[in-house]
Parts: sequence; structure tokens; C-alpha cells
Amino acid sequence: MLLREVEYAKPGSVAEALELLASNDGARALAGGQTLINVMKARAASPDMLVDLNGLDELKGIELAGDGTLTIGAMTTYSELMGSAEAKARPILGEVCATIADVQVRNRGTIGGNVCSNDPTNHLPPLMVAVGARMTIAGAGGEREVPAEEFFLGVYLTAAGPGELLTRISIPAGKKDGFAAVTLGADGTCIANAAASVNGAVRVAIGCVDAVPVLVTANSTEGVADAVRGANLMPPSDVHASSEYRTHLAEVLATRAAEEAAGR
Amino acid sequence: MRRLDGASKGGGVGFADAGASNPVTEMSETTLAPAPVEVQKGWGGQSVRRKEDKRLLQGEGVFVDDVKRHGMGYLHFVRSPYAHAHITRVDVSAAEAIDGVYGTLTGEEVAALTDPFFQISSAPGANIKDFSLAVGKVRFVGEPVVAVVAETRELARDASELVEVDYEPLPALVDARKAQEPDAPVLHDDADGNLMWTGLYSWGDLDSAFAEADRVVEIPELHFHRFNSTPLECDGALVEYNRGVGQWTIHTNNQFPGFAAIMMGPAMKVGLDKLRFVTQDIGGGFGNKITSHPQLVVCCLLARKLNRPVQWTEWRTDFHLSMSHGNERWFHDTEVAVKDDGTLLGFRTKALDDAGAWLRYEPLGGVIWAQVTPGMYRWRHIELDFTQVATNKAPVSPNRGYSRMQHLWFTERVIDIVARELGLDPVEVRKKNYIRAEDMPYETPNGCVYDSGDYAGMLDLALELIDWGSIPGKKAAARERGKLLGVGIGSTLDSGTNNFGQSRLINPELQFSGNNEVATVKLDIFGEIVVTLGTTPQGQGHETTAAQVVADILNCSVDDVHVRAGHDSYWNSHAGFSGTYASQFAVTGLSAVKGATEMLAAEIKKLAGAVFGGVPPEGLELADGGVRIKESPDAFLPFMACGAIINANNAGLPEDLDVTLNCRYVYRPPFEVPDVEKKFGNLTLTYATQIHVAVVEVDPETGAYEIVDYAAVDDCGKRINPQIVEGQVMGATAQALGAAVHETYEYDEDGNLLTPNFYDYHVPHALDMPPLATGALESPSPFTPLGTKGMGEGGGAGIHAVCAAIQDATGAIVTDSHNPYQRVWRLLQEASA
Amino acid sequence: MDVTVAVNGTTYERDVEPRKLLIHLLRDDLDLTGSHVGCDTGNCGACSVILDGVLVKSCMLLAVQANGASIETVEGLSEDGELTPLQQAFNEHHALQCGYCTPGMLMSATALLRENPSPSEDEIKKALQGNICRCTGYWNIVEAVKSVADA
Amino acid sequence: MNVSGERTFEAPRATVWQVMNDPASMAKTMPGVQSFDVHDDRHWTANVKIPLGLGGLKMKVDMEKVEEREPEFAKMAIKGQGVGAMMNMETSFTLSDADAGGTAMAWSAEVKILGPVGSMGQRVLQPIVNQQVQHVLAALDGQVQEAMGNSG
Repeated sequence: MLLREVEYAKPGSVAEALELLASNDGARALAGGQTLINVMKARAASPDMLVDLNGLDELKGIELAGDGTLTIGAMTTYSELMGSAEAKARPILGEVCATIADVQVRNRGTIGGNVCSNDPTNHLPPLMVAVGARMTIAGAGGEREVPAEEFFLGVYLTAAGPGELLTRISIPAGKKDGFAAVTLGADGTCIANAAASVNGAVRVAIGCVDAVPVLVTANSTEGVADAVRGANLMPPSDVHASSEYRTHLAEVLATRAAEEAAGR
Repeated sequence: MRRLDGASKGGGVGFADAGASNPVTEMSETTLAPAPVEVQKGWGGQSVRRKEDKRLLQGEGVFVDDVKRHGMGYLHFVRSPYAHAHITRVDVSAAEAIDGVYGTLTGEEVAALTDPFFQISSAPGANIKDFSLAVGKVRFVGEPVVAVVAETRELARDASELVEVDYEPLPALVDARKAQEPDAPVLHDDADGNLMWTGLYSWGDLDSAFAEADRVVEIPELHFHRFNSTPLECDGALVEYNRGVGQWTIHTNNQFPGFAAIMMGPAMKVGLDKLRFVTQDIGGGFGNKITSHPQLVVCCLLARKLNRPVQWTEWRTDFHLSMSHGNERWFHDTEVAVKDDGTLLGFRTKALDDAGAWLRYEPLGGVIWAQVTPGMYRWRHIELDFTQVATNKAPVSPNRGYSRMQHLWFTERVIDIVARELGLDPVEVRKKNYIRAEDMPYETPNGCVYDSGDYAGMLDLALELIDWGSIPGKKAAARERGKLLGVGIGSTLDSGTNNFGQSRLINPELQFSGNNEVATVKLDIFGEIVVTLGTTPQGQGHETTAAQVVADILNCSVDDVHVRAGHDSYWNSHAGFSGTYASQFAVTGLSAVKGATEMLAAEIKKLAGAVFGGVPPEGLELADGGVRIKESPDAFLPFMACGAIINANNAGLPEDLDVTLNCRYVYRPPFEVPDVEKKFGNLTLTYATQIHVAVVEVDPETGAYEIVDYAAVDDCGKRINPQIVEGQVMGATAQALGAAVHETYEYDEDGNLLTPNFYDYHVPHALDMPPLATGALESPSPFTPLGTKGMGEGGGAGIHAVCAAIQDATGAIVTDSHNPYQRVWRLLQEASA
Repeated sequence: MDVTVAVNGTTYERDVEPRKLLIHLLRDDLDLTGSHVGCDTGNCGACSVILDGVLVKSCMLLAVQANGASIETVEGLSEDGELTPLQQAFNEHHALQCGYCTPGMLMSATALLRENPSPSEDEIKKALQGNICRCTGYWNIVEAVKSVADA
Repeated sequence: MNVSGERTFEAPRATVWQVMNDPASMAKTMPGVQSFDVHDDRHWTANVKIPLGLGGLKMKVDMEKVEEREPEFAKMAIKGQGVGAMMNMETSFTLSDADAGGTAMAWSAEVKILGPVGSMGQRVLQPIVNQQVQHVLAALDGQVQEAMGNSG
């Protein structure tokens, strides 16, 4: 429960936040804190400085463009997304957010925080890959956009490097999406998950089977199982699932997610 | 919520109609409406609303971590990262050099200042040397090695990171089955191996039973897994030392201070009166808060060393790593003698118990199971070879259903496996072999006496609640949806009120036997009725049920009865076995309350008789908050006057009037010392009964499953407060379901705990709970003053029911008490292979 | 760092280390010990409070992040010792045993009922999903909330 | 946890051996090295800050070469001590001439992580170790290339 000493900064703008992050090697952005604060309690991580992004309105909000593209500010909370009329344009987003942890965590935790922590048990990284999200990263040199499948680099590691911030996520129009997971009890820790999107081809991203979501594609839902087998997954074993069981779940869940997507 | 309960209507408590079960007569889909609170006869048997709730609902409870003292220091333990290692060097200088650090305590200091804790075990377990901090060696991950005290919580933890400990790692022993192999790492050189205790229990005539059998069903291995109840509040203490009188005041949430005291006093070389235990509210215990005595000793030593109050908060990860895991048990080479018609004759098995690194309450688990030796069945020939070994895991200690749950899981598994092997219906096998209502009281093969009950009747009620007839249709419907539906029964006993004489079966040298509990009831100067209990409740509603018993005897309102919250050993209201554990308050606690209140009632009459000028007690009655002459009710002496006369206005009272209006009663259940040679005798006074039915629906593709319906029928004799009883039934059910599906303390081969927090140790949340139907029967105990039976632990019936349901759904024999999705998936693979 | 918070209508100013969690500010510095700590990973919800109208777990928030906020805790639910209908329902339905999780449960249920005065049973369970109770099995808690919702 | 694999370098065995046994080169392959001290040809110490997205994990790492058969086999015992985390690792590699030219390396490592980091991060340890291993192998490639450049 007891954190190591840490400095706290509350910037008034994204620019100021970037400056703080760039000028302090040990600085980390604090979004919803629903993962980071817990890791700090265990002292498994101890940043020297927390740059609190709460209160930066520039990072909030959801916009729906004329072509159906959704733009979600990185500091939008799960609850805000679930309550957003605009976000209903891509219904899977709210549906998946509603199964993340619990009310308190959803009230505080953010979309950006979820993808940036990229804990393998998180739901949003595979979902973002499946729906073809594009991530906007701001840094000293301005902004750049990275497709989701290139955004996730490792556990707790993403393309948003030191001194950078994920500012928003763009998601193209679409409705034919699906999601399937096996968790410890309802809404509990994830054992394996899969997100799918059908737009001509079937895109399925599988979570919990590697350090980053694994993307497979197929021409039809019937081809998904083969595609998963073809990916030669070697998932980690842990107390909840052996590598073998996870491999099996990956195939089942990928197929279910794809069938749900195709059925919409 | 469905409730089936015709047994709680009206009726005061009192001496019970021995043996008669009240049948259930009606079913209600609606909520059980709590009885309105108004003065009337017969508080006992009513669902009186709890007196303790008001403070708890307003955040005004006082839990141990809420207690603060001026100048207190916060204690943080440096814990072992190794499962097994020699400690080669400890250096606290860097930690002590920090501003705001008050001091430290090392294992070396502990070894110099204290004696090892007294061991319950006979040799070889008796020979181990257990101190409150690791001395020379660490034996499990999370074992406290050094304690640091500082000005703030955060600083104490910071400083603990500066304590340098050098370890020389040793191979770890994590599988109890390998503990006695020649090359196994040895935890305790003093015990010359990992065997802690072993004993052979044999009753009846095994040879003739197996000769008579049509078949012998063999079960090579069954495994009951490691978990505990994880009370939401972890352990803690605030300890003050009074240097002038050499006495410690220990504010703590330990749930069995009597046990802590007899462990701590001799180790600290002080008399027990130097250890004053104080608690108010405790955030759940379930047995897991019995063995915090090592940590309390450390707090005491530091409070004295540093001359300031010492505060210790155990965090969740600390608790999971180090505190009171439930007994993990294996059953090997089981053989069951059965007739073709399903009649059970007897069994033999070898039980192997994993004690973890220390014997903190063990090896009592090696005998406690024997309270329920035959389970609920009539077999008379039983042999169990019990062995307990040490491993490099957290020490085990009592956990709700302590040691009986493991054994009852075993007997229930045997029934379902036998039924499967014989192609018989598990319901019929149970009914054929259950001990019958007309056999009660029933003496088991090992001399225990089951007091009352109607097991077959309870099963019928449970099947009615689950709508047994609809199950085949539901199975077919599930199959249509691609799911596998299964149903299973768990029938268990909650044996309560221990005869501590059973400890002599573990170690004949021990001088414990019987049991006792204390209550005092007094009338204060303004007529206030004050009740003091010896117990340490953790949510069981003792303040309420005690008030109900008192109000019935004094013929007043429960609102007029003030039951002190919590426990203080200075209240002079405790005895050697005081505490709240082992399903006994409704017998020991309430019997003590009843005894003390009857003494008080007699004294009030004696006093009033004198005041009224020589009226005999028979001519007086208690009513309306006072005492009056039956024949002339106008002659009325309110309790307030009684209290005032005795306490503050007593001149002129007859010299021989032996009245204090402050009555202390010790309840002592009728027990004999068991026969140590034959391991025979009555080990507990009462046997509450549970029959549960679980319906599960399995997703065959993933092994994931849901408990889709559930029924729980309970019989604990006379219920003082049916709502509180039902609450205990529900809680025990939820814990059992959590343990059956998700909860496990699993270790890797190096002895690292893989489930040290609520992410990975998944306890049930609201959405995980199935629909529940409850039912109740009342078979009053003929052996207890109020007809009550201890209850609250249950016997893990939910675990047994879920195992049976998974066996039914998958068609594979279930051999483990813990069945996470992955295991069920494997069972399905096996079944289809 | 200086922190100013209004808890149950009373304003407090304290100088705290940035690393201090909000739950420790409440319990240790402000002596508001009604909110509890039951885990160290943000799972149990015993520390739940309402922060500027939003239900949060006060163990996953730094005290300095609450600067300027208005906080409601269990101590502020009832007025002059009168139990609220929700608190009374917990009592009537035996929705608490040890009482340790109760403050967090009450805050979660309070937040739910403000947003949705007549929730279904599933909605109640979903709203209480972030609060662990080890005593009751939740059935009576759900019934208690339902009884207030129905009223 | 055991991790192992094989890799081929486009360089002669002697060059690879030289890189693998040169503390300075090895220092450049380790993640987040802040300082590196060579005590003798068998004992090195590094202070590292392993970059994890949520914050770096600081560790003092002692390395001891416990076995060596030039130019084909070496085994090292590595002990890391950080606040809240301890790492014990035994790693070995075997070099041979690859069929298609260059040098083949078969390597394996037994990694143990203890302490709060280990317990908190149990479910992510294996992916994290894998990802660090990939980092080391890529850096090793770079070092071998550099050595080739220097010698070429």
C-alpha cells in the first residue's frame, strides 16, 4: 500500500506535460492510475515523478466525424465512453468497456491508460488492433500517428516512448465487431480474449497469449481457427492457464468473436 | 432469493423437545420479513434486527487499524523472498540511521529474549523451534525476518528496504508427497526430517467388512487444495507497554485471545495477566485470525524496547503470503467396501496433510477431522492413516470448516465415485446410507455422539428447493444450447463445541480437556442490564442473540439489554477457551449468558423478596423492566431501584442477603477425557447439518462454467435468530463456491506463491453468485441448555456439491476439490478420450 | 504539498507527501476511519468514496489529486444519527455481518441509486461488482438495495 | 522459468566468442546499463535500470563466469539485487559452425525473479523476460556486426 517517494506535477496543458516528461528521465504520465498506482503500491515500479494528466481537457472528449470516424481523447474514462452518444457509432467499444473491472475503476480508468499500460490481460489492446484504430502520439517534435498493430511493443511498452504522450485514438466507422473472453469470474482477471472486426476480411486480435495482441486475418469466419493455428502461438503459462490451454482458448475465442462480428 | 422455512414461527427458547424435527410446511418466494421489534414474550426464535449494525452502518465501528495512540510507531516486517534459505547476515544499521526510524528487531534478538513457542505436537513435531521471527533460516516466502518501526507507515517500509539480509538459498520442498523422500530438503533439522506427526486410526473390523463386500472401489488419489477465507480485514495490532507494571495492552483482532495468551506468555516468560487483549469490531475471522501470536510477540517486544506504542497493519499481500492457509490434504490408496446395492460397509485410506513451514495450531488438524469420522453415513469399519509433513509454504491454521471440511469432502467424493462405479443414483446411495433420524443420538465408530437430525428429510427438502424433477429437462435444454448441465449434492456436518481432550490423541502429554465459556450479566446502579461476553465476535451478531436470551429470562425488551461490544481480558469475563471459533457460541456463549442471567433473575427476586418484607421467590415475577408480586402486581420494584439499592443504597439490608446483581457464570459442557489408546470418545457436543445442491452449466469448448442454481438446507437445532443463522449459511456457501471454482494458494516449484493478491486469488463478487434457495429444519440438540447447536462454519458443502455437479456434467471422475476452468477442460478431454 | 479537501461538508487543510494515498489521508490524517482498506491492489472497494459526485476507490488516488475536491464518505451518509433508508434496509435485510466492507458497499449503492433510482437486480449486482464482501455472499446486500429501489 | 533458443550470426566463431566474452561489448547488449565494472576476467558488476513502461527497475547485477570451453561453451551465474526484486539467473551458450556459414549459437537461461516484483508481476513475467531476451539478442547482433566492421 505504501508508495516510494515520488514527485507530483500537475501540468496545465499538454505542452507543459510533454515538457515535464521530456525533462525528467524518471517521469511517468499518470492517467487514471488504476494500474500504475497499484504497481507503485507493490513498489514493483517507482517512477521519480508523476505527471498528472487529469484535468487536461485537451485530452478528453469523443468526437464523431461525418465519415463515421470516432476520435477519442486519451483521458476519456471508460464510464464517459459508455455514456457517450457519439461512441455508440461503434457499439463494441462501450460493450467491452462495460466488462472492464468495476464501476469505480471505470469511473477513473481511461482509454489511453488501458492501451498505454498494455498489460496482456487488458481488453482494449486487442480491440484497438481489431478495429484498426490509429493512435496519435505527441512529443517534442509534434504529433505522429501510429496504427494500433504497430503501437503495442511489449508488456507495459508502447510506441509512445519516453517524453511522449498518447493524445487520442481514431477509430474508423464500422459495426461488425465481436469480442469474447474467458475471465476469472464475471469481469475478473482475463485468462484469454479476442476481438474481431469484419470488413470484407476478418481481422481478429488475440490478447493474453503474447506480450502484444496477436493479429490474424482470414477470408471468412470459418477460416479463423486455421489462421489462429497458423500463427503458431506460444502463450505464457501461469497459475490460471497452461500454454496449451491458452492456445486452445485462443482458437475458440477468436472464432466466437469473429462469428459475433459477422452476425451483426 | 427463495426461502423455505416453516420452522421459525413463534416459540420462545427454552429446554428443547429433544430429537423432534420441525417439518417445513410452506414455501415463500418473498423476502423473509424481519420480525417487528416490540416487547413481547419469546425473543428467542425471532429475527430480531442486529444491535451492532447501527455503528457499523455509520462508519463508527472500531476496528484494530482505527486505534491510535500518541507517539505510536508503525511496524513493517522485512519478509523472506526465499522459500528456503540460510540467513548468513543481517544488518539493520542503514535502516536505523534514517531520521524517523525508531528501531528494529531481529531474529537474533528474539531468540535471546524469548523461548520458542510451545508445541502441541508429540515428537517429531514437538522438537521444532518456532520463534516469532526467523532465526538462522527462512522456511517460506513472506516469513518475517526483521521488524522495523518508524514514525510513519511509509517511512517504516522505506527503512525496511535498507535492511540488508544475506541468504544462502536451499532447495525448496513444495509438494507434500515428496516430503519423506530420502533426498527431500529438510525444513527442521531439530525434527530430523519433514514428518511432523503421524497416527493410525482404526475402528471396527476392517477385514470382515472387506470380506463381506461385493466390491471394493479403489481411488488412488484425491487432493483437497489450499485456500482460506480471506477475511476482508487483515490482521493487525496496536500494542502499548506499561513499564511500571510490566504489562502489555494488546489491541488486536485475534479471534482466540485465550490461545494467543497461552502461546505468548510462556514464550515471553511472563504471566498471562501481563497480556491484556482488547478488541472491539473484527472484520471477519473464519479461523484465519487465530494464529497471529508470532506477530503480536514482535509488537510486544518492540513496544518494550522502544518504549512507545507500536502499530502493525498487515496488508493483503502479507496476509496471502504468510497467514493461516487452510490445510491441504491428500488421500491416497483409498479402498471402499460396498455391497452391490450400494450399502457402504467401510473404508481405509491414507491422509497426508501439508502443514506448511510451522505448526502454529497444528497438528490438531490430525484429530479434528475425527469429529466427523463417518461423515453422515452408517458405515462402521473405518481406518485412516494420518500423516502430517512440513513444506516450504505458509503455515496452515484453522479455516472455516477446519479439518472436518477436508474429511467431509473426502466422504462425499467417495459416495459419488462409488455411485458412479456401481451405476447407482447418488441420491439413492445417500439415502440408503445416511444415519437415520430414528438412530439419533447416534454413536459413531469412534465414540462421537451425533445429537439429532433428519438427514434424509433435509435431502428431500433440498431436492424440492432445486426442483429435482425438472433437472432432466434442463439437461436436455442445455445440450440443445451446446452446454453440459450437471447437478451435485454436498451433505455435511458442522460439529461444534470442541472437547479439547481430543488434543490428547495427538499428544497424550497435553493437559487439555473439555471446554468452557463465560458471561457476566449485571444490573447497574440505574438499572441498566449489562452483559459481558468472553467471546470475540467477527460479525456473528453476538450482541443481538445474547440480548435475546437475556430479554427472555428477564422478561424485558432486547432494547433494554446492553451487550458490551468486543472483548477485554480485564473484564474478567473469559476462561481458558474463550473466543469465537469452532462453531460454538450458540452453545457455549449463549449457555453462559443463560446461566448468568438466571443467576441474576434469582438474585433480583431474592432482593425484591427482602424489600417486600419476606416474599418467597415463587411469589415474584419479572415483568415490565422490574420485579413484582404475582398476587399484587402493584407491588413493583423496577430494575433501576434494584440496581440502586444494591450498589448505592444498601444500608439496612439483611446481613445474610447474598446478592450482588453482578453474576458471572461459566458454562462447562459435559465431556469425558477420550480414551487415548483406542482413540475413542465424544469429541464435540453438537452436530449441525447442511445439505446443499448445486447445478452447474459447463461450456464444453472452454471448460468455463457457471453455477446456475443452488439450494442450501440447514439444521442447527433451535435458532435464536433465524435471520442471523441464514446469514451464516449464505456466507459459508459463498466461501465454498469461491474455493470450489477459483480460490487457491498455488506455489511454483521454487516456493513462490502465485496468488498473492485479489487479482489472481479471485474471491466471488456480486455477479458471480448464483440464485439461491434456502431451507431450514430444526432438530433441537438434546445436549444443550437452549436446544441450540453451534453453526456458522458449515462443512464446505458447496465445494462438495460443485465437485459432484462437475462430475455429473463432464462424466469424468473429479479428484480435486479445486476445479478452475482449465481443470474442467482437461476433465472433458479425459472423458472424451 | 498542501491539500485542501471538503469531506462531508467540512473543509480540511493538510500538508502531505505526494505519495500518500487518499485513503490514508482520510483514515490517518483526518481520523475518518469509516472507510477501510481490505486489499492492496484496488480490488476490494472497502475504501470507496464519492469524489466530486463520482464513485472512486480512494486507494487508487493520491491525496494530492483530490486537492480542491468535495468528498463524501460513509460518515456523512446519515444526519444527526438517523439512518438513511439505505442504511435501514441493510439492517432489516441483514446485509452486513462483520461490517468491514459495509462503508464501501453503502457508497457504491448510494452512487447507484442517485444515478438509477430503480435498478434491476442485475444492475445492482453490476454496481456492487467492485466491492468484495466475505461474510454475506451478497444475496442480502442485493435484496437490501432492491428494497430501497422498489420503495 | 526457462527460456532458450538458437540464433545464427553472420560472423566467424572466433569473432562471436570474442564479443560474448568482452565485458565492454556485453555491457552494450544489456538493457538499461548505467554503469559497468570489470573486477577480473570472470567477475563483472553492472548497475542497470531495466526499462519497463511503468517505470524502470533498478538492479545491481553481479555476473560470474562459472564455466568456459573456448571457443564453444560458456556458462554464467548472474545475481541481481534490486529494491523489491531479486533475480537469479544461470545462462549458458554453445557456439558451433553453422551449416550455411557463420556461427550458430544455442543458448538457454533459467531465470528466477523473487520479491514483490515477482509476486505482483507473476502473470506478465514471462512475456517481459522474452521481450528483454529479444532486446539482448538484437543488441548482440549489433555488437557482432560492429566487431566484424572493426576487424574487416
